[in-house]
Amino acid sequence: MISMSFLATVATLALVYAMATQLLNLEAGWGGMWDLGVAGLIAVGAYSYVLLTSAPDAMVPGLGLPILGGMIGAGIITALVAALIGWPALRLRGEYFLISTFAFAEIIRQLIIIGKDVTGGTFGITFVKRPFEQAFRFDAYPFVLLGITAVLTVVVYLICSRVAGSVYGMTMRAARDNEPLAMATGTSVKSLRMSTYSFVGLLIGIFVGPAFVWFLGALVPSTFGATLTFTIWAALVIGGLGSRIGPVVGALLLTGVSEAVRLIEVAPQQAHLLSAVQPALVGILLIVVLRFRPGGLFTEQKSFARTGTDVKGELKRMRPVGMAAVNGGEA
Amino acid sequence: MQNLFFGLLTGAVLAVATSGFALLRNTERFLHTAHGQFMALGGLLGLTLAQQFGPWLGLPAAVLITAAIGVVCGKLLFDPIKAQGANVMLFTSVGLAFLTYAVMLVVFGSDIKVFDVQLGSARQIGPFMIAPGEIVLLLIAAAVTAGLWLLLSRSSVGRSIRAVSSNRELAQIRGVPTNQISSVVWALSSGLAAIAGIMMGILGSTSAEAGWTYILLVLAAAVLGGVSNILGVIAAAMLLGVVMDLSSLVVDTAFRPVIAFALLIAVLVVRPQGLFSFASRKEAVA
Amino acid sequence: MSEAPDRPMLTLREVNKAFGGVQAVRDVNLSIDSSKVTALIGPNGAGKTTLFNVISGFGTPYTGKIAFGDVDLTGWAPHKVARAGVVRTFQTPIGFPSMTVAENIAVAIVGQGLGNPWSPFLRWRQDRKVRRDAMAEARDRLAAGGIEGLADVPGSELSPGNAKLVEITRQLALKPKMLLLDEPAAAMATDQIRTLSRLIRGIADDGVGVLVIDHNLGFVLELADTVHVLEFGAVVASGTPEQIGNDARVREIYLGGTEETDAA
Amino acid sequence: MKRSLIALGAALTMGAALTACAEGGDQGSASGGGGGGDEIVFGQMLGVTGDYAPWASATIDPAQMAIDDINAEGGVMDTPVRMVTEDTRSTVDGAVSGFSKLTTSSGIAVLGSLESDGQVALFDQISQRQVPNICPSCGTPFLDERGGEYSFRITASDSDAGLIVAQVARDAGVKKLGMIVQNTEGASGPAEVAAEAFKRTGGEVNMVTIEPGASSYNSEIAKALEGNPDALYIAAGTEAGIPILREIDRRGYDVPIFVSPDLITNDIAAMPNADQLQGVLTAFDTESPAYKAFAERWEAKTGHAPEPGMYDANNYDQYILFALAMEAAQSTDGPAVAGKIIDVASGPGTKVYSFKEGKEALARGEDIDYDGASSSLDLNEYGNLVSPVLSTMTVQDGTWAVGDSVDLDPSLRP
Repeated sequence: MISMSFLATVATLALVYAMATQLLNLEAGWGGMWDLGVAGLIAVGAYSYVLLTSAPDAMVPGLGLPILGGMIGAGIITALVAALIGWPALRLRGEYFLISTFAFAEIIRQLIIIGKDVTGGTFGITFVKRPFEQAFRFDAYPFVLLGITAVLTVVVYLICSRVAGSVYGMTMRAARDNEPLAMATGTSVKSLRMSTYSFVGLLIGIFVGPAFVWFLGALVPSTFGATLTFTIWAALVIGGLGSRIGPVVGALLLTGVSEAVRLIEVAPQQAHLLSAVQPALVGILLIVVLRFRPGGLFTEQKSFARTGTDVKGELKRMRPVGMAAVNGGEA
Repeated sequence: MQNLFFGLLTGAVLAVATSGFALLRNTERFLHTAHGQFMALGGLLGLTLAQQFGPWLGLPAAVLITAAIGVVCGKLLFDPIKAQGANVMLFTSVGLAFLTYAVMLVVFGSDIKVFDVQLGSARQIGPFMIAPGEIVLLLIAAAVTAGLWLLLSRSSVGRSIRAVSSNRELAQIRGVPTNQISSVVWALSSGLAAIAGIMMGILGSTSAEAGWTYILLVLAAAVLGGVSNILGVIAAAMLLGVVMDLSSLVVDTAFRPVIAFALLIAVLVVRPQGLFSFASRKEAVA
Repeated sequence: MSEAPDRPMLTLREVNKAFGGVQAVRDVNLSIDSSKVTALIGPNGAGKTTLFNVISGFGTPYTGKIAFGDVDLTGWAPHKVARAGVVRTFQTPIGFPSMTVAENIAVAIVGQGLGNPWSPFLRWRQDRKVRRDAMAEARDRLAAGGIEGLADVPGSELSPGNAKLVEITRQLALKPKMLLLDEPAAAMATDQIRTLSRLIRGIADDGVGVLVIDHNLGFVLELADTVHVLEFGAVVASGTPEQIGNDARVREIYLGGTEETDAA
Repeated sequence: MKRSLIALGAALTMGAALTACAEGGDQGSASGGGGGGDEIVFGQMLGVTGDYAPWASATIDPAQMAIDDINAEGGVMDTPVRMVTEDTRSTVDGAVSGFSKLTTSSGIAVLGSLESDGQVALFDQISQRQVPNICPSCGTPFLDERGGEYSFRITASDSDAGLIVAQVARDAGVKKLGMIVQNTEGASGPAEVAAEAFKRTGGEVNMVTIEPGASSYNSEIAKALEGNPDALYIAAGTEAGIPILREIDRRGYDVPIFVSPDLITNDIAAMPNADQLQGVLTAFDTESPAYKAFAERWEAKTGHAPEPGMYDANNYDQYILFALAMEAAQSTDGPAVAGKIIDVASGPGTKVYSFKEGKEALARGEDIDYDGASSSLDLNEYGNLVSPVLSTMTVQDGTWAVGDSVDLDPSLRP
């Protein structure tokens, strides 16, 4: 028998990933900015939230703001950091953009470690203000948290959907498809990307950062390493880059598979074999989906066009910021 | 001064690894994220086989096996999706990285392993304190990169590889057996990964986890060098090694990764095509 | 030459552009009239596309001055040049491949006012109206061009000839005052070229200045009011199509270079 | 690759089969923590993969040994005991979802082996769910005054481990101390305490921070040795520790070296320059019968002696303690068991050295004081070792040998 409480915990984690994956999709799938630094932005959001909300007399002192204030504040701070990163990084093209966002994420993590007077360093922060925690019994709280996270996920989905169907979303996809042409039709691609990048930062700060912290209950810098970025990316690619529902499905599937491994019980001596199952499944899932449905499980075409023509291979046509550099061909 | 030598040593190993990565990137046109895992695989295989059959037999065997695994992966996983383009291949490679990691966990376990190879104690040579084994490693790295360069520039296989990397379709039309060349490149690239992985293992330690760390350095060096140019990539790897080791003279070592990455970003912003890319930047509008 | 205030003229003064030590454009002085079709011809590598890029803002940095009427366009970014009314097309008309043809054109219509992340939330009604109007207008424009059948075809699935037509239709939707066409006739069949000529003539008759680059000498000489010949980045001859067609030197340069005219 | 594909196919099939089994198996234990079922589940959480992977087998195997010992005596309250091991992947989110699974699906009665960061993150949840919890290896100062209700610790706190290094260095006449400190909580915690305390003795500290997983540490070593310190202190895991010591050997730096607890392992003792090394640790009491019994079997199993830096004996002890506490409480109920842990570990009562002895003594109605393989396990009100026996350790003939025991000089406390 699988306990409901465990399912609720796993589902909460899956939904946090689903939010992050949707926002990455907004940025990379529609905006064409292949950001390998999402983990860095999530770290900024999570730390800002905790530092804004925790009590001034806590071990790592904060400002003691209410939860909602903390979320909004975290959003603003993350948006500013995103703007700061985007300013140099968005000048770069293709794999150089990938690398520089990656480097920024690493810098953020290192600064969190070094700045231990503010962030608690490697020791991290152990107290987290969570919504309605006092109002419920501890064994009911996982379900409360699941409910809150689910609501936030729906909000993020609605936001992303609305962006997708708007003039702004259209311009964004146009700039992704063909940067020079978008410029030649009067779009300032640079400022469009800057605003998208900061906007994604804002949403990560408001939604993903706090929700992730609520789930974790404590913060340590090692949570925000490259693995987090890779996991979110894998979820996005499996679900389908550019599709609306794909990122949600991808994240739920990936987390589901990873955590389902926990339900297999083996002798403790075989624990290391079991621990290999999770990366193996993620790897196989990625390879198989890309081999047989290279656009991911859901496609962008399905999400937008009313034509019914299903064009295969979204990923193939996707051009991350100035893909020219990667393809070595013409843009 | 001593740090300069340390940097050279780090850089030389990194150069071996990165040249393999760049080679594959240039002919197969995607970023092979699993390269770091192949390094770890080579290191672990080398360690295990060296224990069984001694280093003289075991280490070359590990390199050959890794190369063979690379060829098989290329044929089985990457050839069928070549038409799907760089992104699909990039993420397939991420998948392969996870898979290789899992296999290493099963086969070798997760603990840290140490090569049973002594490098000897250091002697004063000029301004440097150098251990004999370090010279051997440095020489091997130099020989491997020089060999690669000779192979690429002098041999007919090398000419074919370069033809494929500059224009695959054209090379095919001109009768270059592109599929065989792909296999050769996979073998070379994976073999180089194994050599670098073994050297990393001898210098420090090796484990299934190490691959994730390796790939970061390789990516950084490759991008810094402007991926398309093997010599540039080698130079960038050396430079990265030296800069990382020299930076600790100037700033607190806690800031070393921050400095290294900030430097990387700064270089990219000033020269977006990498430090040593000689090809002029393609105009956005072609 | 007189210039009506609403019919500005595109002027280039002493424009020079070099990359990697190669002087791609040297000392170019040009005036391009509105309501006229001006052609720029020359062998491959003469610098035609580079000059195009320079004008449309993609070729910065360069030296010299570019002005459109009273507006000094020198050094402007591509999107500003486009918004100032100087609009270009591209040689390879890949368009926006993931969008339908109608969306392709709507993108050009919607303009920039709503192109920020807030408008979908703060001005949703307006946003929705703008989008719907744009789609409707896109279909009208396609119908006017006789290609309404393409409206729902994904941009990635157009034939090269249709792609060229869509490219021009899209850029016209920006309501340009000066249109720069980069090899519009390439990859087109003879009857399509005829349609294209009529279309371009019509654009000019509406008061829009047109600058055309093309390899097809026949097409250019028949269409253009004025022709400039470019060689090694410099203008070596200018005149009416008749003058240029009969210029011995031009024929030598140009036809000498046409042997390998590509069909791209 | 083919081989790995076959292996994977096999793994998947096996996985599917196991899931099926688990479904069945789970139902039996679903009633969980309340006990009284046909088995009692002991939970274990650790990073089998990720940063803590090097400790994995030294954590799992001794624990299983303890479970086997308990079951050899007919289990706890005549109910067999089973251990369920959960991988945290060395991450906090892995620990959170693993904990949820253990407490709700597996129905664990007790929880052991968690590392510092997971321990800190789960501390509140552990008390809320009233799961008795022992940490065999965490040094985090977080537990210094928070433990004692549901969370206990059977190793020295980083605060003590750090202070004692400063003290030993001071007593050895060190005036200038070079330090190489890994940027992770387990290593930097004690190092910072040591640095502060050493400065209070009037010494001079030159601290260099490192990242685990770097390709070489040459420059950092050179920097730490700038100004010729009298001794070097290395606080790191084996991943960074091994290359650092190798490089020190290669350069022939012959300065005395203090190493942090995590480096007191056999791999390190086998390094050519191991005779330079000195460690201070809650050393195993090699004279204790519990240690002797454990060490003998451990050596038979692994071919080497227990290693303080791997915390193998501590991992054994924790489950014996849990089992004895259950016997004493005659219940598997969380609060009841937790309430007995300090009692059975610290006495006063009959000294016992194994589960068998303890069970028998309890059956006779006596109070007991379990002295374990890792230490006498006397706990204070905060669930911390009262007076961790810290001993200096040096390497002799390729193994760590216990030297003088050291009493902490209270004047060094801040």
